[in-house]
Amino acid sequence: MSQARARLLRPALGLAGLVVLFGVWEGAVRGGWIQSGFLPAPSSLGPAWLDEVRSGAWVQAIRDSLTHYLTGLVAGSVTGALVGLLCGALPVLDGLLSGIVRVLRPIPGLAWVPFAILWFGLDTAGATFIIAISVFWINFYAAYGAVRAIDPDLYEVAAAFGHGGFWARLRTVVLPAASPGVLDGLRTGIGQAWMSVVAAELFGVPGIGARMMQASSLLATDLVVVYMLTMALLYAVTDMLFMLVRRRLLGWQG
Amino acid sequence: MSQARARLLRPALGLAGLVVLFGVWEGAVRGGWIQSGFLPAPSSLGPAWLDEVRSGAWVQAIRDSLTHYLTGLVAGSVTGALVGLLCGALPVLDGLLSGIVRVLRPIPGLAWVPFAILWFGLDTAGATFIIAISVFWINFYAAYGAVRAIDPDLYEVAAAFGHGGFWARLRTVVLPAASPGVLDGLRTGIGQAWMSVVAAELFGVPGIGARMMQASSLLATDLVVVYMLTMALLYAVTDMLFMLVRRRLLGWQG
Amino acid sequence: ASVRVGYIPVIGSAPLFVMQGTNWGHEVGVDLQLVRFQSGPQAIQALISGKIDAYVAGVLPLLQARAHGADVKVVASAATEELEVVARGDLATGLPEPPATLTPDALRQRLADFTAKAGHKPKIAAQPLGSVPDTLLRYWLKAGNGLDPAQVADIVGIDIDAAQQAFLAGAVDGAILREPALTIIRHRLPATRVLASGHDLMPGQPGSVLAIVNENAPDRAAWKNAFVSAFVKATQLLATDPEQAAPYVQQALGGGMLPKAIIVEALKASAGGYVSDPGRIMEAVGKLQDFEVESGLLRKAEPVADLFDLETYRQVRP
Amino acid sequence: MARRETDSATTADVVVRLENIGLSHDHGRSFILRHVDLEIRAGEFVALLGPSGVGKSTLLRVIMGLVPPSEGQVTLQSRPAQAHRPAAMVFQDAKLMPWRSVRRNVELGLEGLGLNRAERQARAMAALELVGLADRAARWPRQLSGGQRQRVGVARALTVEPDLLLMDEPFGALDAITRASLQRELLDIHARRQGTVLFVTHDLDEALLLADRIIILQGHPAGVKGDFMVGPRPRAQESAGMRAMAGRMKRLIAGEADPGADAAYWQASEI
Amino acid sequence: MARRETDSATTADVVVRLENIGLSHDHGRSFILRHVDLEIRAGEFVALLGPSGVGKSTLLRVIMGLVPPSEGQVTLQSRPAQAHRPAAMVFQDAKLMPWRSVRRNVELGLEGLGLNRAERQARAMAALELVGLADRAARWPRQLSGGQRQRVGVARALTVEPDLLLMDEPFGALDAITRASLQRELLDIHARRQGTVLFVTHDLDEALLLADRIIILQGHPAGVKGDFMVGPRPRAQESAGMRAMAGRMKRLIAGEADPGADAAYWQASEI
Ligand SMILES: Nc1ncnc2c1ncn2[C@@H]1O[C@H](COP(=O)(O)OP(=O)(O)OP(=O)(O)O)[C@@H](O)[C@H]1O
Ligand SMILES: Nc1ncnc2c1ncn2[C@@H]1O[C@H](COP(=O)(O)OP(=O)(O)OP(=O)(O)O)[C@@H](O)[C@H]1O
Ligand SMILES: O=[N+]([O-])[O-]
Ligand SMILES: [Mg+2]
Ligand SMILES: [Mg+2]
Repeated sequence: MSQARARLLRPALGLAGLVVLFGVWEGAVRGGWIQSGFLPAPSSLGPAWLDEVRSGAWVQAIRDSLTHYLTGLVAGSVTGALVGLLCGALPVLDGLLSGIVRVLRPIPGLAWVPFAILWFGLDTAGATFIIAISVFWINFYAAYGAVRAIDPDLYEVAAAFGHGGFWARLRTVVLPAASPGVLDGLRTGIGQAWMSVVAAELFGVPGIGARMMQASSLLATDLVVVYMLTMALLYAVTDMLFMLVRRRLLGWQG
Repeated sequence: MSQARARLLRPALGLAGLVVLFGVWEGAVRGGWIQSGFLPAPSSLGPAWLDEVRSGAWVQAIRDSLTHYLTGLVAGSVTGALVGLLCGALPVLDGLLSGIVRVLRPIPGLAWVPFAILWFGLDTAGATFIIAISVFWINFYAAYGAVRAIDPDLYEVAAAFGHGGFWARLRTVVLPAASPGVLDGLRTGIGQAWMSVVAAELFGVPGIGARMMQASSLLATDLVVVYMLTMALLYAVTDMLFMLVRRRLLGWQG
Repeated sequence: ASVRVGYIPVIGSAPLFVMQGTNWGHEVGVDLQLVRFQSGPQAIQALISGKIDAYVAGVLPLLQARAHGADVKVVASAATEELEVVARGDLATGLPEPPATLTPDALRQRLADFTAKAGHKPKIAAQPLGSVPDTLLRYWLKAGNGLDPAQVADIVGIDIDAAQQAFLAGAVDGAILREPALTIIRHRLPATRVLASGHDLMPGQPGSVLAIVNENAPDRAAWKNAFVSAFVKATQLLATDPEQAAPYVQQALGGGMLPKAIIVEALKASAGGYVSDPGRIMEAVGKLQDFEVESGLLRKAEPVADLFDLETYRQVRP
Repeated sequence: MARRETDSATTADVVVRLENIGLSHDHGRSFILRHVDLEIRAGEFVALLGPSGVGKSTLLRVIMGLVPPSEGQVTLQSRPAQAHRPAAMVFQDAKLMPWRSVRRNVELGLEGLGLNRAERQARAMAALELVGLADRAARWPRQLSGGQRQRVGVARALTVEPDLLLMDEPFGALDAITRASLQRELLDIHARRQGTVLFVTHDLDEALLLADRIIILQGHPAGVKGDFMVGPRPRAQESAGMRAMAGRMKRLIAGEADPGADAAYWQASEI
Repeated sequence: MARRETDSATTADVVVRLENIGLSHDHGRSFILRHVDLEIRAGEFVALLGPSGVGKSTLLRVIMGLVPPSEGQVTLQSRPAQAHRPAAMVFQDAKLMPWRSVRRNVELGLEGLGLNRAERQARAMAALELVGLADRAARWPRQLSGGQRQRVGVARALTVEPDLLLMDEPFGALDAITRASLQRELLDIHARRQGTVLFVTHDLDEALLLADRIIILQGHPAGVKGDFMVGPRPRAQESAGMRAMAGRMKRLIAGEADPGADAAYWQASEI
C-alpha cells in the first residue's frame, strides 16, 4: 500500500513542479510582467511547433542533427574510452601520453571550430569532428579516472587467483570495476555531444542548432524554445535508452 | 634509489611523447606532407605569440576571458552543487524539481545563446550566463549523484550515533561522503567552463575565443593555435590550483 | 551621455571608429560604448530587449525588429552597394577579370554546370536569415535572374568572420561579402572572381545604417543630434580622405591583424558608396521589404517611411 | 510465549520490546525474521547466538531502528533521567567513516552531546586507550589492520556510555589476549554503569563468560528458539549444569530439536 | 636461526622461504615486519598467531607476492609436476568482487585453468556446497551476511586446489557449528591432497586443532618469536605437554619473554 503510494508520489510531485513552472511563466507573460519579446508564452509553443512540423522542417532538422550526433558520439566515445582504459592500465603508455594529454586535453572542443572548418568544411564531417573531440576527452577522463580509482585490493584478489597478467587483470578487474565510471562518462558524453551539435551547427551545418539560430535571427523566440525543447526531448530519449542498457549491465550495484 | 627513478620516469616519458609529437608535426609541415595553410609549423608559433604579446592583445584577451570565466564558474558551481546536494538529500525537493530538471537539464548550455543575447546582450553578462548554465548542470549532477551513491551503511552508522536528523546527517555523512564527487564535478566544470567561454566568445563577446575567430577569419592558423594553447595553459593552471586544494581536502583517500 | 552602440565588423561601421578615434563623439558629449555583433540579425536580438541604444549594421534586420514591436528609427545611412558575390574554385573558373555582369542565362548555366560537376549545389556563405546579405543574395537570384534560390544554391547563414574564413578555407564555393573581407580575399586568393558586383545585386543597394532605439525617449534628446552630426561628419571623412581615416579603422577592425595597406585599399574601394541621407535608400528598402514579405520572411509590409526619421538628418546636415 | 508475559509483568524496566517482528527483503515473498518476540530488561547482559546468516545482524539493526521491520513492533525505552545517547552500536565490520581520523571516528557519537572540543577529545582518547589504540589516533581507517578497525568501532560505541549497547561480533577478529582484555573491560563497564548490553557472538564460551542471559536465533525464517538465564558471576565454567546447558545450546544452534525446549527458560535460570 | 639451517638442509621440499624480510609503509622510517626468516615445507599445516595489528595479514600478502617486501627475499617453490595454481588465498575480509555473483566469484580462480564453462560451474558449486552456500550461488555479494561472505572467500580458495593455501582468519566470523564443520572439511582436504597450508588465526584452540606447526609473530617491528611443532593427530588436547605448550604460546603472544625460548622448537616437536 504505502509502497505503491511512494512509487506514485515522485512523478506526481514532478508534475506539480512543472505545472507551477509553466503556470507562473504563462502568467508572467500574459500579465505583462515579462517584457514582450523576452520570452514567448508557453501557450504559443504548441502552434509554433505544429507549423514547423507541417512544413517538414522539424523532422528534417532532427534527421540532420542526429546524423552527426550519432557518428561523432560513437567515434569520440569508443576511442576516448579505449585510450582512457589503456592509459589507466598501462603506466608506460600513460607516461608517454601524459605530456600530450596535458597540452591537448585542456583545449575546449569548440576551440577546434576553426580547424574543423579548415580541415572538414562546413558540413557533416566538420560537425562530427567537433562532436567527437569533445566527447573523446570526457570518455578518456572518465575511463582513466575509473581505472585509477579501482580499489587496489581487487588487484590483489585477482593476482592471488592467477589473474596477475595485464590482460587477465584487464578482464577480471579493470573492465568490470571501471564499467560504472566508463558508463558515467558515456552518459556525460551523450549530453555533452548535444552541446557540440549546437555549436557545430551555429556554423552553418544544417540541423537543429542551425534552425534555432535562424529562428533567433528572425526574433522568433517561440521557435527557439521549440527547438530547445526538441533538443531536450532527443537528449532525454537517448539518455533513457542509455539508462536501460546501464541498468542491465550494472545490476550488481543494486 | 628506484623510488627516485620511478618518480622521474613519468615526466621524462611525458616529455619524450611531446618531443615526438612536435617533431613529427614540424617535420610534416616542413616536408610538405601537410598542405600548407592547413596547420602552422610549431616553430612559427613562438614569433606569432610574441607579436601578439607585444601588441597587448594577448594580455587583454586573457583578462577579458578570465573575467567572465571566473564569474560564470563561481555562480554556476555554487548554485549547482548546492541545489544538487539538497535534491540528493531531500526526497521531496528532489521529487518537486524532478520534472523541471528533466525538461531543463537536457538543454545544452549553448542553446541558451539566443536568450543570453536577448536577456543580457553580447557582453560579459551574457557570456557569464552561458558559462554559469553549463557549469550549473555539471555540478548539480555531480553533487546529486555523489549523494545518491553514498553507502547506505554510513547513514546507519550516523543514525546509530545520534546523527539521524537531516542536518546532522548532512554534516556527518552527506557533505564528507559526497565531497569527492562534488569536487570531481567542480573539476569537470572548471574544464567545461572554458568550453563555454569559447562558445560565448565565438559569438563576439571579447576575449580569447573572439580573438581566435578573428585570427581564423584571416586563416592565421598560427595565431589560432597560439590561442588554443593559451586556453590550454589557463585551464592547466586553474586545474592545478584546484588539485592542490583537492588534495588538502581529501587526504583521507590516500 | 553614454551611448551603447551595436555594430558589425565591416567597413560600413567605419564612421563609428572614426568618431571614436578622432574623439569627435566625445567632443560633443557622446561617450561611445561599442558592442560588436557578428551580423545584423544578432544585433537586433540585443536591440529588442533594450541592451543597445543605437545600431550600426544592415538596415533589413530592423524590419524584423519593427515587426516584433521595437521602436527603432533609421536616422542616417552609412554605406551603399557594399556587398559583392564572390566565387572561387570551379564556380569561378572562366569568369572575366575585371568583372563583367553575367546574363541570367549565363548565371543559370554556370550554377548548373557547377552542380553537375561537383555533385552538389554551390555552397554560398551569407549572414543569417533576415540580414542584408542573405536577402540581397536571394533577391538577386530570384528577382534579378529568375532563379529559385533554394534550387540553384545552398545558402548558409553564418557569422561575418566565419563567412570570410569559410571562403578562404574553401569550405564554401562562394560568398556574399563586404569590405574589408573583399580586399582581404582578393589578396589571399588571387583566383577569386566576382560573380555579382554591388551594382549587379541591386543598383544603390542599401547597406549599413545608423538607427536609434526608442528615438523619442526623453534621454535621447541629449545626444541624438550631436551623435548623428558627428556620424555624418565621420562618414564624409571616409568618403573623401580614406588615408586619414585608415588608422582609426585599422585599430577597430581585425584587431590589429590587418596591415594598413589593406585597410586603405578597402576604404578606397568603399569610398564611393558612402551616402548619409537616409531618404536615398528608402525606395530600395521598400523593394526588399516587399521581397521579404513575398518569400515569407516578414508577415506583412508596413509603410517603409515609418522606419525612417528623415528630419534629424535634415537638421544636422552640414 | 504466554509464559513470558507473566514474567515481564513489571514492564517499567523493560528496555527493548519486540512484538511479533518480521523482516523481509523482497516485499514479503520470503522472510529473514518472523514472529520474533523478545523483551530485554534494564541492566541485562544478553548474548545472541545463532548460525551464520540466520539474521543476527539484521535483528540488531531492527532494534537500533536502522531498518523498519516489515511486521510487528519495536519499543525502546530509555531511562529518561539520563541525557546521553539511549543506544549505541558496534557494527560487525566496524564501518568507520573513511574521511575521519581514528580519533574523530570515535568522537562521532559524542558530537551533539554538548561537550566542548577538549572534552570530546579527552573522552575519545580514553576510549582508544581502553582498546589499546591511543597511538593510532591520528591515522586514517584505511591504515589499520582488521582487528584494529574493529576495536575502533568498539571504542566509538563505548565512549558514548549508552543505556543500551548493541554489539555485533565486536571481538571476532581479535587475538585471545586482546579479546580477553576487552572482555574484562566490558564486564567492568557493565558492572559499573548497569547499562543493558545485547551482544552477538558466534562463540558460546564468550557468551557463557559474559552474558546473564543467552538467546538462540534459529530457523528459516529465524525466530527465538532458546532463551537461557545463566547463573550469577563469578561463574564456574566447568560446572556440570553449565556443561549440560552449553550442550543444549549447541544443539539448538545446530538446528536440532531441543527435548527440554519448553522448560528451557526456567531450567536455565536455575543453574 | 643458525640451528634451523641444518634442519632445512633438504631444501627440495621447502615451499616457502622468507629470508630476512622487512616491510615498511613509510620508506623505511618505521617497519611493520623486520628480520623475518621462515621456511615452510611441503605438506605442512602451519598456523600463524600473533596479537591484533602485529602484521599477520601483511606477512601473508608478502608471501603471496601481493606486496613486495622492503627488504629481504621471498622464494616460493611449487611442485612443478602440477598444473594448477601454485597458491591461493583467503582474505581476512573476504574481498569478493561486487560485480560477480557468488558463484562467479568462486569461479575466479578456475578461469584460465583451461576448464570449460560447465566444469567451472560444477567445481564452483561443489565448493559452495562444501561451505553450505549452494543456495546463495546466484546472489550478489552485497546480499550476503558477514559470515556468508567469508565462506564464499573460503570456497573460492579451496576450489582451485592450490599447492599452497594461505588463509587469513578464514573462520573468524562463523558460529561454532559452521566453523567446526569447515575445520573438519579443511583437515579432510589437507589429508587427502597433502597441500601446504598457512593459516592465520587468533584462536589458539583452533591452531592446536588444525596445525602441525604453530608460528608466533610478535614485536614491533614484528618477527617470528616462537615456532612450535605440534604432535601427531589425533591430538589429545588435554595432554599435559600440550597444555604447557599452549601456556607458553599464550605468553609469547602476550609479548612476555619465553624462558624456554631457545629450546622451543625441539621441545615442541617432542610432545
Ligand atoms: N597502508 C598502511 N599504512 C600504514 N600502516 C599500515 C597500513 N596498512 C597496515 N598498516 C599497519 O600495519 C600493521 C600490521 O597490519 P596487519 O593488517 O598486517 O595486522 P594483522 O596482524 O593482520 O592484524 P589483525 O589481526 O588485527 O588483522 C598494523 O599496525 C597497521 O596499523
Ligand atoms: N540486501 C539483502 N537482500 C537479500 N538478502 C539479504 C540482504 N541482506 C542480508 N540478506 C540475507 O539475510 C540473512 C541474514 O543476514 P544477517 O547479516 O542478519 O545474518 P547474521 O546472522 O548476522 O550472519 P553472520 O553471523 O554470518 O553475520 C542472510 O541469509 C543474508 O543472505
Ligand atoms: O548587417 N547585416 O548582417 O544585415
Ligand atoms: Mg552478521
Ligand atoms: Mg589481519
